[in-house]
Amino acid sequence: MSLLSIENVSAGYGEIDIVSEMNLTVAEREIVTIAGTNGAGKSTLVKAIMGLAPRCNGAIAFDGHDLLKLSAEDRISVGISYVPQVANVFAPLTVTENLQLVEAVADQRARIQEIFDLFPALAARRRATAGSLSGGERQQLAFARALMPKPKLILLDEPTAALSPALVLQVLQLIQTLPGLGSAALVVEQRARQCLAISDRGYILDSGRIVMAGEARALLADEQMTKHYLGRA
Amino acid sequence: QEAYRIGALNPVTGAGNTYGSGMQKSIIAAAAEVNAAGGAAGRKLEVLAEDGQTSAEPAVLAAKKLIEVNKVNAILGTWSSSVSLAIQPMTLASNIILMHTSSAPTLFTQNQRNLDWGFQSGSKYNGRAMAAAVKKEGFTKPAIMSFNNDAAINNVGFFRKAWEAAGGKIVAALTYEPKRTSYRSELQKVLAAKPDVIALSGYLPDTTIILREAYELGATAKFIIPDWAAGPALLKALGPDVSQGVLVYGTVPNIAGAAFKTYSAAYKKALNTSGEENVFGAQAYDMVISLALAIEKAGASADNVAIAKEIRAVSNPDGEKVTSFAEGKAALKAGKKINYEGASGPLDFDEDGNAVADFALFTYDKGQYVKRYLLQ
Amino acid sequence: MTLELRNISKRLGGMLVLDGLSFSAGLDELTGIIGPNGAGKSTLFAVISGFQGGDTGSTRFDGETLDGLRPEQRVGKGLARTFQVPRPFTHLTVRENLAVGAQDQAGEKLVDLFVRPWRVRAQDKAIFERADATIDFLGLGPVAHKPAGQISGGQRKLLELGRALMSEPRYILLDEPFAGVNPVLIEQISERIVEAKARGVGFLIVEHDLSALSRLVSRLLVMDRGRLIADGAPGQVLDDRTVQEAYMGGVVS
Amino acid sequence: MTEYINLVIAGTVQGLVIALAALAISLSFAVARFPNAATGDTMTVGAYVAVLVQAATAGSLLAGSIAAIIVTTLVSVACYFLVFKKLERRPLVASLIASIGIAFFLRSMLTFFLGFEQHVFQIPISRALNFSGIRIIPIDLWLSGIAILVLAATFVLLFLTPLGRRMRAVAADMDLARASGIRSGRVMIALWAISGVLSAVAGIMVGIKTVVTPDLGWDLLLPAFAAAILGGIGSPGGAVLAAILLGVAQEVSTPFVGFTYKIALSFVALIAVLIVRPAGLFGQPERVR
Amino acid sequence: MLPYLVTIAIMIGIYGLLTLGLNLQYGYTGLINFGHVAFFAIGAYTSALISLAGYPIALGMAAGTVLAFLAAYPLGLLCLRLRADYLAIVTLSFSEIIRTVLISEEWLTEGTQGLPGIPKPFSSLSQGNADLAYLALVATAMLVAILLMWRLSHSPFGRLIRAVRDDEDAVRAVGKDPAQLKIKTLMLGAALAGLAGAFYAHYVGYISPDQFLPLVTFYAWIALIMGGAGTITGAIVGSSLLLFILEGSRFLRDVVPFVSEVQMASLRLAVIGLGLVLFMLYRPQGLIPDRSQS
Ligand SMILES: Nc1ncnc2c1ncn2[C@@H]1O[C@H](COP(=O)(O)OP(=O)(O)OP(=O)(O)O)[C@@H](O)[C@H]1O
Ligand SMILES: Nc1ncnc2c1ncn2[C@@H]1O[C@H](COP(=O)(O)OP(=O)(O)OP(=O)(O)O)[C@@H](O)[C@H]1O
Ligand SMILES: [Mg+2]
Ligand SMILES: [Mg+2]
Repeated sequence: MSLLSIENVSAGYGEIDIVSEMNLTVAEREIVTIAGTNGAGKSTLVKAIMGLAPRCNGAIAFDGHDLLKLSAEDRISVGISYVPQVANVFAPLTVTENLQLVEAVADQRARIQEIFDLFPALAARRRATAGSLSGGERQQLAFARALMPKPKLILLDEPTAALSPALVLQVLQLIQTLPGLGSAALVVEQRARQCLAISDRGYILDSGRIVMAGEARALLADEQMTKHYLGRA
Repeated sequence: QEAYRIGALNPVTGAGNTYGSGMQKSIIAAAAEVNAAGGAAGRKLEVLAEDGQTSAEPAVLAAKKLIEVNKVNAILGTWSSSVSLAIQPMTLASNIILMHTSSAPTLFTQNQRNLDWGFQSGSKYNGRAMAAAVKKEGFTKPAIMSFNNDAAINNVGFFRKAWEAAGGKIVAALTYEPKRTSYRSELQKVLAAKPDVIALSGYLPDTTIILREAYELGATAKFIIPDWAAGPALLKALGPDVSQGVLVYGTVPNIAGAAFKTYSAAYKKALNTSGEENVFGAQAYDMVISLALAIEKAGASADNVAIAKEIRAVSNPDGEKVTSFAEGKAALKAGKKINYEGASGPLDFDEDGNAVADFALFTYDKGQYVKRYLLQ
Repeated sequence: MTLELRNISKRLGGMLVLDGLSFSAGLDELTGIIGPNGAGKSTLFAVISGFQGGDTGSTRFDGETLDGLRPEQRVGKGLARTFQVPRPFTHLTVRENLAVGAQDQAGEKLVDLFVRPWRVRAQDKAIFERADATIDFLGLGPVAHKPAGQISGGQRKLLELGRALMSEPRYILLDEPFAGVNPVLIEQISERIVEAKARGVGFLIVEHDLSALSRLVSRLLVMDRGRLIADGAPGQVLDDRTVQEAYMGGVVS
Repeated sequence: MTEYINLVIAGTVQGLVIALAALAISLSFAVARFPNAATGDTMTVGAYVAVLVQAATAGSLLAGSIAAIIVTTLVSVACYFLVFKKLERRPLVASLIASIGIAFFLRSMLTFFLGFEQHVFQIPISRALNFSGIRIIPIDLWLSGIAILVLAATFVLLFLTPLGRRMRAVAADMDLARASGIRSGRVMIALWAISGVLSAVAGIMVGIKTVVTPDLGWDLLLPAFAAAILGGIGSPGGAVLAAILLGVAQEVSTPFVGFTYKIALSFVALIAVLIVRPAGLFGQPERVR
Repeated sequence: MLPYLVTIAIMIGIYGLLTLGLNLQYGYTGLINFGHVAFFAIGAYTSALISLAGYPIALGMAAGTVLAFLAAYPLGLLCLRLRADYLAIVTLSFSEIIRTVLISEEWLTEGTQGLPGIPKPFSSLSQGNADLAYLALVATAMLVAILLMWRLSHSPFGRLIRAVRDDEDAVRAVGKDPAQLKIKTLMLGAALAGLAGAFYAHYVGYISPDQFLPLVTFYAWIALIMGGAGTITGAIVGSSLLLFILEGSRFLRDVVPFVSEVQMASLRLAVIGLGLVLFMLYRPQGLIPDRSQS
């Protein structure tokens, strides 16, 4: 049984479908990468899963819930976390307040401390408003907030964009530890090579369709993939 | 016979809303009375009402509609000077009679063909009456507070003129803005000059606030205010203690007169409140009656200029006093000269076309509104 | 022919974000800046481009001082920039966004608009031809007529770059041009940057994608906590131990 | 000297009277992201309900106030559900114009059923306390006390409770808030309810100081907006402080500029401050990087 | 009936000019100008005073337009750094300051008494024909303004001011000064408002400060939004619709006979209020939507 299963999903903003006839699954504790050209519809797909795309048809099942029947807020409470690609922190709130917003945790204070241990850069700026953070610091904060409720599935839209190499490594390592923490991850990434390296499986999107799917290792080895989507190693 | 169409252009909304609907109802009631008596020179009166919104631009459009669409012969009951001034060029151009309760002096200088009639004793008379009352009450150090609009400023302006002409001195004067939440600093300024009386020229809401705050601040000066800012509503707002001794000057509606009784009954019937509360209601009522009498006198085929010429003839002294349209009509039929004594006063028009009324001084005493004496 | 910074400091919210920074970069070169997140790179760009005034220090561009000039005046001198978080004109189409980037348009002046309409028309035609070429090169063809508020995150980055190119500057500050851009496209863009350089346009590039950056630039500056901690050829800089510690957590990728 | 102290007192009281209105505006401006022109007429509704209920219950101001708070809260929340919620994603001007429409509608309903006559609260009118020329009117003390209390409560709610945090999060980015599992709908209801409560209290305060007429709230809209902006949107303390500052500046200026220009003066002060601090006294400026 | 319709048409033209100016400022540039009535007032008073002083009406109108144009300059300078919504309140305040000046500077404006007897053009014609001629004049002005707007909006200038509406900093980053652009559009819009004011003064014949309340600004906004911001036809359709609602509700009584005149007035306000709300809910982009704004 897969944790998330997307069947025949089409989604978009206006009349035309941005993604069409998608089929995709994520199993429990599995890391899945989505890569593809700019404008292929990766973010749109993730938004559709979260209920943030204006239009979405098909079937999305998650952990026994029919997601299309739930509002965006409710999808969070059934155990999905989401880090958008842009605008992913609450700028006027402090770093700590950003984390405190996640209230569905048993011992919030302790959990925030754990998070700060994971992200020392954030701990150092805990009283700063999120708006004053650097690009990379924001990215960490957004990731940290998504981790707060210990979700079953975490949707990451380009989590390493704008991060320094050290942090990229750190984030990838973090993603790698997610299965151990009980979470699965669906990661949209342009650093597809590095991301696939830590993933179980991957999907490649182009113009709203899945052009290739399979084991991460197989994708990495594919010549065509390298030429059209992944770039040189 | 073609009906004589009257446009009732009253301040139903806006600053004059306290009076507008009463004025309109009075006009309708008076027209009904005239029609019941067989119409004026056989012509039925037909009333078409519009809301002037106490504001020039909507009033202009409303007047345009009355004139062009409804083809009215007269426009009655414009209240504020700004409205009257704005529509006067239109009424003059179309030979339409305009009867208003405004006081702007320029209104009367435009009135070469005697088409315009002011039923509210203008600022000149108000100011003089105020000066007379202040003098008679024995005050020597009056101060002035005026609401910042044309009518209020003119009232106190004429008060100052009359007072200073008689050798008096004004100790302090200021103009205040409408719609403030407090007039404390205004009062502070005026009271610092230690006046013994404050001539306050405003409207009900600001007068309420000012009198209340003056009391709270322990002011000892008396206040003298116009009747349109007074009445039972002020008493209700202030209670007997604060209102005690506030002086009110105003035209004496002919309360004892028959015209007032008819008006008052009609007003009560239409609005379920006393006609005494609305000085302009009586004036609006009188507009219709005197107009109808003038029509009666001028005859069914007379045009507006001819009709307007007869207004003085049916209202001013030196004729048999009549107090209703029916009475006047009968007297006219009998070939007599008549002098309509209206609900709002004797209704004698001066050379400008402005009605001169009798003024009296009233006051609040132990929660009662009482008339003190007539002013000369 | 240099961009020269002398002793630039900037304090923001009680933190010394730029700490007496000085360097000079050739206007016909490709220079890269790397440094940990929060090192002050974007702030440096904001100061150079005039969006934020520095607390101390001065900036000279090709021998002329830029101090006191407003951002738009600096662009007039030939110094353009992109934003790390793209800022497209959301209600304009992609094509129009690019057109706005072109400099000295007669049609933007009221007088010319009415006095010399033919000139306006001819110029606008030329501008759109250039815009279309830029669209082709950035692969934005499918969204060329879409309002820029409706394009994807990566497309916005490309548009940001395209708009800066449209102003035909002598020198461009690129703030993370590759973040979120498809690797294949990164290679293409890199080629274009090299081409532009051959035409005499210089770049100062902030980028975290080291492999792409080091293939591109001839010189690499490393920032940490508002200071320069290394400066040199990419290979040499990336081997530096302090750099590795400050930037790459001691690990070479 | 006493003259000036009295002027300062007069200004402070006037400031406090509009402070709550400014607070209501500032709050909904910050979270719902548009200047709600219906705030004024919601205040008027509150004042009317209070004054009528007081008259009907033999002078109980408390009963009047409670009824007013209930009604304005309902009105405010209803406005959200029926109108503002549907306009959330539209430009600010759409909500603004709609709120002007609501303002007109509320006022028209009041005048339709209640006419234009003025109403007054039955409050004992008492002489001022006199400290060698410095006069303090007892009712002003009461009003100030209530204003400060309400302000404190709002402050606590906004900055020290999870609800306040959620509210600020929704204010910052409604989409992200939803994507983070914050039930923005509930937060908005809370917001509009609070704004309704504040409007009621503000309306009653104005009504007590002045007289209750259909224009009561609408006429205060501009000064209240000015205070909210001057304080910096999203800064409740700023709104209140700015209201008092504007009030004091107005009254203290009267010896120099007179009683007509004093109103203009507060607007001049507003513009002057905004030139120096474009985001208001306590607002957070946005920076470009 | 016809003369009444002509009057309405003239008022539509006057509001149309006012709205067209606002359209340039808000519809294209995104400036939330809530002080439009200030320029309307400046145009009206300037033209009235000059023609009352015996100079030709045409001179007065030109002066009114130019003065309104110039008066926008300092306001523009003040407003440059302000956030859009703050600008709304500041401009609103500005219009109230102007009104206070009109009230207070009696030596010039006659204060609250206002200026009666403002000369009308074409006074040699009969009243009906004079009105028709006036309408032709207003319509011509309107046509010129429309052509002007069209040229502006379909040009690189129009593109640039729409860019300013979206993101000023990005405009600066491409080397253009948003401040200059905002000032220019503010001034041009103000000039149109000034011209509208001049037309108003000479048509109504009497002006006083209380004709220049913020309500006039709101009316222009309502017209703009109902018509559709960012389009030229929208401004005209909107002002027609505005007058239709304002005046049409006068005829409401024929439909609703059982209410008093006071209640009638309340109902009119209710209709206007409700109309606005419904419009925003169901036709938020206006009758003539701007295609770039989906
Ligand atoms: N307005 C501000 N108030 C307080 N601190 C600020 C402000 N702006 C920036 N900072 C801080 O200054 C530091 C430098 O920020 P800057 O954006 O320049 O970093 P950067 O080097 O571009 O980082 P990144 O690679 O993550 O984009 C950061 O720590 C940031 O939090
Ligand atoms: N709000 C929107 N309205 C209309 N169309 C949109 C919107 N957002 C995105 N699109 C369109 O949908 C397509 C896919 O966008 P999406 O953001 O899903 O791409 P993506 O695969 O995430 O690309 P990237 O890697 O560049 O982020 C794009 O071509 C874009 O034009
Ligand atoms: Mg994306
Ligand atoms: Mg940066």
